[in-house]
Amino acid sequence: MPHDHHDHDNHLDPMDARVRALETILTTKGLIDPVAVDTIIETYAHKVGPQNGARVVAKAWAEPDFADWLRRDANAAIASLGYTGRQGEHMQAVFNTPTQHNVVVCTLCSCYPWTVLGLPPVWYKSPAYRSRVVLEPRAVLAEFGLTLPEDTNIRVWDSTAELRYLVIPMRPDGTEAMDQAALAALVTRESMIGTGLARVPA
Amino acid sequence: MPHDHHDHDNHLDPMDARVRALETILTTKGLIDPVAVDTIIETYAHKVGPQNGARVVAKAWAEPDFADWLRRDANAAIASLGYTGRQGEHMQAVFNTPTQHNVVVCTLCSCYPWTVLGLPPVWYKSPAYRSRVVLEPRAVLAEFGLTLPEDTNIRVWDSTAELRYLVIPMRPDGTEAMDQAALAALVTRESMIGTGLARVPA
Amino acid sequence: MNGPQDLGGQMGFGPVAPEQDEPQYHAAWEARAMGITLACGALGQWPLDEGRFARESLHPAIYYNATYYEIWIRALEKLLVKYGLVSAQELATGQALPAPAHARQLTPDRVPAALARGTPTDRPVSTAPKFTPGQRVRTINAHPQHHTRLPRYLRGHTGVIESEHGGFVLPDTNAHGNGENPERLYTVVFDGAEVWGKDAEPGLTISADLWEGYLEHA
Amino acid sequence: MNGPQDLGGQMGFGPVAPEQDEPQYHAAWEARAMGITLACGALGQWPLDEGRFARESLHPAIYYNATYYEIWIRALEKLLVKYGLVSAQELATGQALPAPAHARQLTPDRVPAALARGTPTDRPVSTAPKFTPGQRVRTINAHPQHHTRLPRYLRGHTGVIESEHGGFVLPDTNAHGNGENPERLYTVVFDGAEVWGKDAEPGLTISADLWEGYLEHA
Repeated sequence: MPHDHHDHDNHLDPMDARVRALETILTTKGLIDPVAVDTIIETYAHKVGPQNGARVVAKAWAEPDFADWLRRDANAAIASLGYTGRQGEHMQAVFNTPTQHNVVVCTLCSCYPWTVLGLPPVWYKSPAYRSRVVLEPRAVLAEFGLTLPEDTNIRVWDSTAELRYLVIPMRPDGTEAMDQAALAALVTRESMIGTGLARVPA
Repeated sequence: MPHDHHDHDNHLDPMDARVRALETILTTKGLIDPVAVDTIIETYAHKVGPQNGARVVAKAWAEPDFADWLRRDANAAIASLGYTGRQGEHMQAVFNTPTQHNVVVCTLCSCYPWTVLGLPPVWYKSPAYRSRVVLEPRAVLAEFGLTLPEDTNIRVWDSTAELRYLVIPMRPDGTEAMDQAALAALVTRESMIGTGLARVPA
Repeated sequence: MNGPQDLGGQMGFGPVAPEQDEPQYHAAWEARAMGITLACGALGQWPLDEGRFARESLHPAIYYNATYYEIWIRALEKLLVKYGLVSAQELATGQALPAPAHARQLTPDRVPAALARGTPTDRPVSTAPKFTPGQRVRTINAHPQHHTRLPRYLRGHTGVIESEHGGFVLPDTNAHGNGENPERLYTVVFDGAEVWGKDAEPGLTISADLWEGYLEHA
Repeated sequence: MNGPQDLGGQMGFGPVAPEQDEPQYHAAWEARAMGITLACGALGQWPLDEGRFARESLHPAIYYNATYYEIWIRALEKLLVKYGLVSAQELATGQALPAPAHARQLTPDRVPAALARGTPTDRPVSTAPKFTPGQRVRTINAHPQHHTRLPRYLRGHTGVIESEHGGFVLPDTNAHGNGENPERLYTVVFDGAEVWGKDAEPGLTISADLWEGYLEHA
């Protein structure tokens, strides 16, 4: 709405000039090193993203001991896979069940588990999602194509502090023979936020 | 804020073209008569404005029976002066006292007693006034240059329905010899909303 | 609806900044906008309640960037299209075919009487008042998507009935073509500390005019 | 503060409209904005709490018109000026005099460790927990002008303590340079009908992570 993000994809966007000017000033004044900025961008482009969370979920599906550890101490269990750091300092894993579906939001800003999911998508930070998912989650999930059974309760986790939530979706049927790499490929970003389910194998 | 109203005073304002086009369409389609629009504008430019409310206040100061009538049935008392109509269908008069100062707002839109005060000023309709005066009226009144004694209670009237409120400010000292026309000249628009007091004679 | 209009207690809008010797309008179009809005209202197609809903349903990014007369015009355009009086295409092109005067067009001669009459919204109700002055009441906790006049900052709070005003058209239904359903209206007084907690200014009371269905015995 | 960020239960923003195969950024400047914001954060001049306050104190008309990375950049500019790292004139002109590297400039070699370490905000507290899991609590009714993490839609409501997480830095003071004042943090679960009244979807519960001072025994 008002200015849609697609508008940004051109050189008339005043933010383009504004950010360029700011980076130049900060570099000139010795406050940042643009190579460090490149490295940060690279990190979230290739190393830290939803593929991390998908590995956590697949391991939890395949290894009951790991799932127990996740439940008891998500921070340690996730760190054991090497996923630690910024916006994932205090992780919590919440498990979907047939009777409770979990959905994560940050109504107050854009808190999101970066270490396992990377950078949040635009919709997660949007006023529409933040305002509505705590009031009418079923209506919001329907916009993601997700309609839950009427007797499934919905629990919305508002990330008001520094705890960061990873939803562990339910393991789809027909995946008994799959290895963890194949399982991880079924785990979408949306399924780890709660606006989707894990994919059913084709 | 964002676009300040002063920006509108030029022909680059897109609202200028938008309203012209709309008026043309409405006129072409027989939905409005531009002469009627002129007449409406004229009415609020010359006939209906805060001078009406000032006469009501002056009369209430000068005539205790009229003040009593205002208190009991503001609608009838005000109508007796010929002030009736749109956005003044259900009038209430609220009297300031040494212990209670009254302030009027419409937090939900811009409800205002048109029959006695005319069109509301920009600040009355602004998000700043509407959001703050119910929470921190003293801070807001200070921005109007009005600091009330600490032991004066403040009552804020939120115009959530169709009742319209006229504040009757306290009569200033040193006005005993004045006639109603002279008294009316002391009654500012702000004093009838509650963001000011009546003027003290020079 | 918990829309951009529901401003009581919101923060971040800066100082009020009243203007010295403020003119009646800040541009010529504002006068026309005011007059056009009233003239279109006189067509009788929608009640004021629906006009308010059209304004508060503007996207918050638009609502907070607009002057109030711009809000009026944007809402008026929506209503004209909704009621088939003007088409979206006519608004987009600025072109319309001439038509004879609408049966309820406000003619210049009728303006003074129309403005002096206004649109009273008091209505008789036959039921006895549920509350009497002096009684303590609690406002309901409701978050409807529809138009309502119980502001968010006064929901779920306890106040005292100060006066009862008889029946008035209920905005919650009237704004949506669901009937006038008049209910008794009460002035309810709230203590500032009840509404705002420890952040209230001392000595503050707030009142609002609330329909019977917005209230429960406390 | 009851600012534009406090969105829970607000209406009028339209559908969520998730984008199919959304790219990581929608313009090249967004990637730079992300990286610059993190690199400036590493200077250690302000905590994340203060960064959040700088974002939520943007005027609502700006906040709701901006994409999230624009919000970040506008807030970052405010903080850089506040802490004397960049002047308003430098921002306005785009011109600055060269200076040697800041003592805490984030160098490329330190990026991986800095991102992998993050900024934990758990802190030891010596007092016993005031609440235990299973207890009913009521959130306070407070409307501070300062930063807080008790959202407006959860104020004055009753919930149940689900878990206790030890001490965490208190955002209300830390955002304003008034100390970390760690307090115990609790996950509190609220029934949807308690929060939204009859307009709640059936079967909804909402939880939030709330500091001890936000809570009272119910």
